[in-house]
Amino acid sequence: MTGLGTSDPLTTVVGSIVFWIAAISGIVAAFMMVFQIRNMVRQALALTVVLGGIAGMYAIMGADFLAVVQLVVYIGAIIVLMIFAIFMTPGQVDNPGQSSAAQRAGAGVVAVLVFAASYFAITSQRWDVRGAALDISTIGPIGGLLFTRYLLPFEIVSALLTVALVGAIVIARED
Amino acid sequence: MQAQLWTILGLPLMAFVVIVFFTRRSKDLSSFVAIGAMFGSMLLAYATFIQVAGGARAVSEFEWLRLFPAGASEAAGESGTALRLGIQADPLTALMLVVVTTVSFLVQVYSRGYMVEHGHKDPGFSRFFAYLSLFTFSMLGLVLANNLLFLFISWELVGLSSYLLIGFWYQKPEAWIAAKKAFITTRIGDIGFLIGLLILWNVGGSLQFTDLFEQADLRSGALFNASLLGQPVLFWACLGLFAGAVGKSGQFPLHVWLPDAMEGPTPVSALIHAATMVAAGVYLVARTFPLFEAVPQALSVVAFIGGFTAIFAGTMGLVNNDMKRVMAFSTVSQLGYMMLALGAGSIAAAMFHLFTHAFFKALLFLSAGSVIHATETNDVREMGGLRRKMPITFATMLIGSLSLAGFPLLSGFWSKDEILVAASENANVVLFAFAMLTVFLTAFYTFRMFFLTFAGAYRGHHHPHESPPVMTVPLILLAIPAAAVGLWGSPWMGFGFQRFLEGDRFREPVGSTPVMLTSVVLGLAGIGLAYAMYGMRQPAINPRTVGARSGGLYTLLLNRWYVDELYMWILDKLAIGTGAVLAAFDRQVLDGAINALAELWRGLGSGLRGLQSGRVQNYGLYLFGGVAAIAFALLVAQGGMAR
Amino acid sequence: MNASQFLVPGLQHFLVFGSLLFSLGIYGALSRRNAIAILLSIELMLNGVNILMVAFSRYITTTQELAGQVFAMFIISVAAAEAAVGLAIVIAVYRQRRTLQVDQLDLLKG
Amino acid sequence: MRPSPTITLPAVTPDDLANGLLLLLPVLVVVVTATIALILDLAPPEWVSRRFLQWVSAFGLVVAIVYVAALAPLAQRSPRAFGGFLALDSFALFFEFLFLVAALLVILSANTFADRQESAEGEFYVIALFSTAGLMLMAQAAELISIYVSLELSSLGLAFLAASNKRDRLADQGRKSTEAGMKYLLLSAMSSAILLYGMALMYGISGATTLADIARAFSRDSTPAVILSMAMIIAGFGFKIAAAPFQLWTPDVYQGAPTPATAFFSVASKAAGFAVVLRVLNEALPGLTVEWTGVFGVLAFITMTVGNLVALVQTNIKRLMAYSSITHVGYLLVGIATASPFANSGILYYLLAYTFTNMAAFIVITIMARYVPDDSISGYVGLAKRAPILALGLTAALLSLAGIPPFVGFFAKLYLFLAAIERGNLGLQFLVVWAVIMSALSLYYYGRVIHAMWMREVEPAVAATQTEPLRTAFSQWVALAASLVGVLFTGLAAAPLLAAAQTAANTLTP
Repeated sequence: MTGLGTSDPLTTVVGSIVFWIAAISGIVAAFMMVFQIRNMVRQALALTVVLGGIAGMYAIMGADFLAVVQLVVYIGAIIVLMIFAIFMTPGQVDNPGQSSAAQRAGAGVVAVLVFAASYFAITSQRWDVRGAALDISTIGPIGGLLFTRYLLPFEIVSALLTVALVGAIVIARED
Repeated sequence: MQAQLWTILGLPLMAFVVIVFFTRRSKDLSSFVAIGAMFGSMLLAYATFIQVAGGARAVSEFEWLRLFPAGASEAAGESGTALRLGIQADPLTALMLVVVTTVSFLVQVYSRGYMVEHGHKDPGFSRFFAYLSLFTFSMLGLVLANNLLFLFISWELVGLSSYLLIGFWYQKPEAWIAAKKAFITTRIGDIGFLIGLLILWNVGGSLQFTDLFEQADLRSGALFNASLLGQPVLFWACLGLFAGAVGKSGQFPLHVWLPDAMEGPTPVSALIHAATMVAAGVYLVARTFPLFEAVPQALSVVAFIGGFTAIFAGTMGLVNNDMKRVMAFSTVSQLGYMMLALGAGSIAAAMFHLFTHAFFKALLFLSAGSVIHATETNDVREMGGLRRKMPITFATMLIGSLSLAGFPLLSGFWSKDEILVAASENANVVLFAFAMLTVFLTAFYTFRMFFLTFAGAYRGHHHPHESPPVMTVPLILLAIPAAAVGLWGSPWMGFGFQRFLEGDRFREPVGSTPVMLTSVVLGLAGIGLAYAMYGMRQPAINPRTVGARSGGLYTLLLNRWYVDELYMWILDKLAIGTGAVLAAFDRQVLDGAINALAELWRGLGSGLRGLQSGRVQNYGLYLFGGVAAIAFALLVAQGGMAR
Repeated sequence: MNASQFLVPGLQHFLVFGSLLFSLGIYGALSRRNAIAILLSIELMLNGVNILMVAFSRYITTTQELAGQVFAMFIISVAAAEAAVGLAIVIAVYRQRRTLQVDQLDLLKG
Repeated sequence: MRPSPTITLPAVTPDDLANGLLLLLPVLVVVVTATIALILDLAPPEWVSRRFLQWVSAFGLVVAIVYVAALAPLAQRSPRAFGGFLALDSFALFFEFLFLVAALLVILSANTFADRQESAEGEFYVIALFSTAGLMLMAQAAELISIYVSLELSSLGLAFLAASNKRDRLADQGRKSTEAGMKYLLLSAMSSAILLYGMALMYGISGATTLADIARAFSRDSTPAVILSMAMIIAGFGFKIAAAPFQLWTPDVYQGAPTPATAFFSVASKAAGFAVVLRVLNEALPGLTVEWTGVFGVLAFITMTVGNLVALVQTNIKRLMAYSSITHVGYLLVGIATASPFANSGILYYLLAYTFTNMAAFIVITIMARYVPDDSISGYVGLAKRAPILALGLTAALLSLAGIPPFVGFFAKLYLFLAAIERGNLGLQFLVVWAVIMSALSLYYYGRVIHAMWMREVEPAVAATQTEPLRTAFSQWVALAASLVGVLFTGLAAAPLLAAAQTAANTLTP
């Protein structure tokens, strides 16, 4: 197994520490978010913790640009949007409990099954791992790729954002 | 001649289109369009018939589309397989053309009188003629087709238009229930038809009759060599085709729709339940007969179903008081005869009986329609004494009934005789006995109905009088072929019918005299018995008291009447009892089974409907559950393969 | 694998972490009653997938090294759009029914 | 930081770009039309009538159809652009044609729905056009990222369309509409997540996102990861095509969505799902044919059985059509399980037949929605007397769905099943027999509607309220006539369409 940044001990140690902090806090926050927290605002904050941890992981995997995007778009936009929505739906902020026991049991079984399948698949696969990290700043290349190789999906996403814009305005508009 | 054939087919379709889109508002105009088109078709059909009798044959087909091109399969070959559609004329087709167009024409003329009530034309008058035209078009397509695909398409159209016709009076719940029942019951048979068609296509590689017959003739093609469940695949294909025929021709166990279908207007019954649609099953088997011939097992099935249906339906006819239903049972029974003949290997006998039956049964139905029109009821217990009030109907009905009962020298006599001879030669002895017994039953119930209608005093509440000429003229016109058309196939005319149909393959039957005599005696006995019970002013045997009196025993030697009494007793308690039991079986068990099946499906549907809880997370559960199920199923299968 | 190897995160660490988030997201999406909570859980699932994408992008031998990161970027932008439309619909539902409990939103069923 | 190894960007010349745009022309036309419509929609209704918007949208779609036809010769060489991301083969063109026809019919028939709105009509056309563009791109995309974003483009649009009836106060339709939109959006997001997980694994295993490169890695050996990614891809697309057990959203969304949107769901969205499934299975996963044919065989059986059985007990015509559409998906999956060029062309032809047939039915249902706000089947009682031509159209469509000749539905089934039988596989033959039985059973519930229209009397109390004549807009007549021509003649004169389907299916397989 090729660990994180094998060439540089400092990177390895710092990276490992960041990973474990992000992973453990992320898992705990996610766990609490789905199992425990009733209040919607706190749920959104728990998700923010997860997302922040993930941004850290992106950073240690050398996806610096993506880490910034994660912070700006996810935490800065999506979560804020969610919190707005939560505030606009008074009476629903304190989530009155969860679904029926049968539904929860089913959800648990299904989630465990999916996890088991993925765990089995991931660990049994002999991944074709490459030695060295791609140790570059990714902003430039990603920007370049978006306008060359990934031009088509980029253009499609622009149409998609238009649809979302128009759709969201029309649907959410007061009658 | 090709253009002529397409015109025969096209005229009724044109009439349908014209009526629906243009003349719908004018009732008279609509009916004239339909009748005019039919008349044209009929004349052309006669012309075709004469040409075919003179030895002419015609095929007109075009390549409809090309399946599986670009050489991607070994089975389909380099250039793919062409699916051709077309029509043809040969003796079998020419014969059916004559029957269909003649009966259809007369029925349409008659309907102009029948669909009038108290001087008012039925509100759906135009619609009725549109449906009739559509039906005739479909039926003509069915008989003209030169391949199974086109035949199947027409076959389904026949089903559809008969659905519309049976349910024509949709205000009556019985009518639309019957229509639905007819449509769905015949569709059950059609599943078999379609499967047979797929087998023939897959293994035989073609749906053209000529291509298929070449393979079957040789008894060596892939159809014969490939086997499934220990039988040649051709056997299953034939069984599938026959299932379709069983549905359309109302054979056991799919006969249940036909008696109910009598809820339609009586001219409809005459057209589709006597002469055309129900005959389609017989025609299908006759048309694909070379296939059946190659697998004798399939022919045995046909013979058995036919023979059993003949007697089964006959016994049920004994106990019914609804005029049209009795005729429906009789139709089922006669169709059973035709199937029996086919099973015994004689297309000529089957088609001959189909031919004569079409005329005399249509005549019977139309006469019954005339009676029903006058008395406004179907129930024979509310009729009686109509001989003087409706002399023309009386005469035509008598001719029809005698013909049906196989009275010597009338049409039915010759054709029924042919079937009995064929059965005596080639069929199982039990089936032959069934057929003979059915002769007696047929004569009895036909004349029971006849006497109840015309003899004695009127028991109803209306003031019946003879129908208008627009109805009686078609009756008279139909009475002529009903009486005389059988002569064509008689020895006196050198078996002209059989020679026409079979050509060189025809051989004169030998040793048929004892069979013929027996059947005549049985038929006369049936008529006599009916007369004794229902025809005499003072019945020699009072049917009402038969049951009571049969309990008081007379000694064996008391008088010679005792034989008759015993006979009565047997008849009443055994035959009529059996009939009642069979009818009850039919109603309770078969209908029950079909209803239970429907209920089962609906129950399953309601159960599955519970999954649709309306809760989005529930749906999500199935979404993710489905992923897990697929993944694990594949992983397990993978593991199994790896080991 | 010994302890030190386990502590140094590699490809599989990230993959397992991503899968765990994905599964927690599944559980949340199927068990929380509030429609917004379901949307939050779906974001969790998408982030699990994104971890996978970026990890593959970082670790596997490929000629398209950045494809995973680009994919993740597209997923983030689509998620934003989806959240916008989703929340709009949720708010419309709330205005009509004064509730977001998805198990009470069952006018359509059967 | 160390000096970085550079990522070499692929060179893109103006020629490449021009070439790519050429292949995108039909999509571009649709997007430009949508944009124009969007701008026009911003103007106050007094300046630009909404009816005008309808005709603008329809005109744009017709132009796009013309471009599709014009590109057909070019497609023979199946050129690719944008570095292999975009394919323009006959397969893609066939589906583009199908989507455009469906969208055109939907837009032409949308009047009644729009009449019930205070606004939102303009947006309906705009988003329907964008959604169509998304579907067209799904058919053209040959790379995971493009497939995903175009799928989302269409899904978001469809979620909007489902919820766009929210102001309707008749019979709770407004609430049902938003509920439908929410259900579709949530479930579609969940299924996208699954799909993405599968795509991530695909990328991880093969290191590539283009289908052709994936095929190379996936032909080696099927490890658990390979299997899992395939299962997840199947589930993700299974949601889009509504195969059981991923079909549960269909009836609810079909019922709640405004009827033109339902028509679009049932025809175009479903066909796009099939386009992607066929392309991904045949171009990326040919090495796993044994596995996925097995999966789809089982799914086909479950799907057609469930759809048929539940349809038996429905009283709402839109729900009935939803279950009917599930059943038809079951039949189509038999074709996928067959996995032969013949079967693929059979699927294409079937989809086209289904487009015409279902559109004919839905146009009548759209027209009737004004008079039967709750879409109950009993609302159709006596339609034959009130509006014989509409009743005739709906009857023809339903009979075609039931597979009765001479309507196109029969020929489509026949061809598809012949192709399945042709494989000579016992399991497939069983599926075909079962499908034939199921389609006979389907006659029962289609017959109920026909029966209501033709053979039941309107109750006097109801008849008193039905004094006004049915209003049908000119554009709706046009749409109905066009789809009925399809129902009647694409079966009897199948040769050209079938040839097109065969050409399209042949370009698919490598």
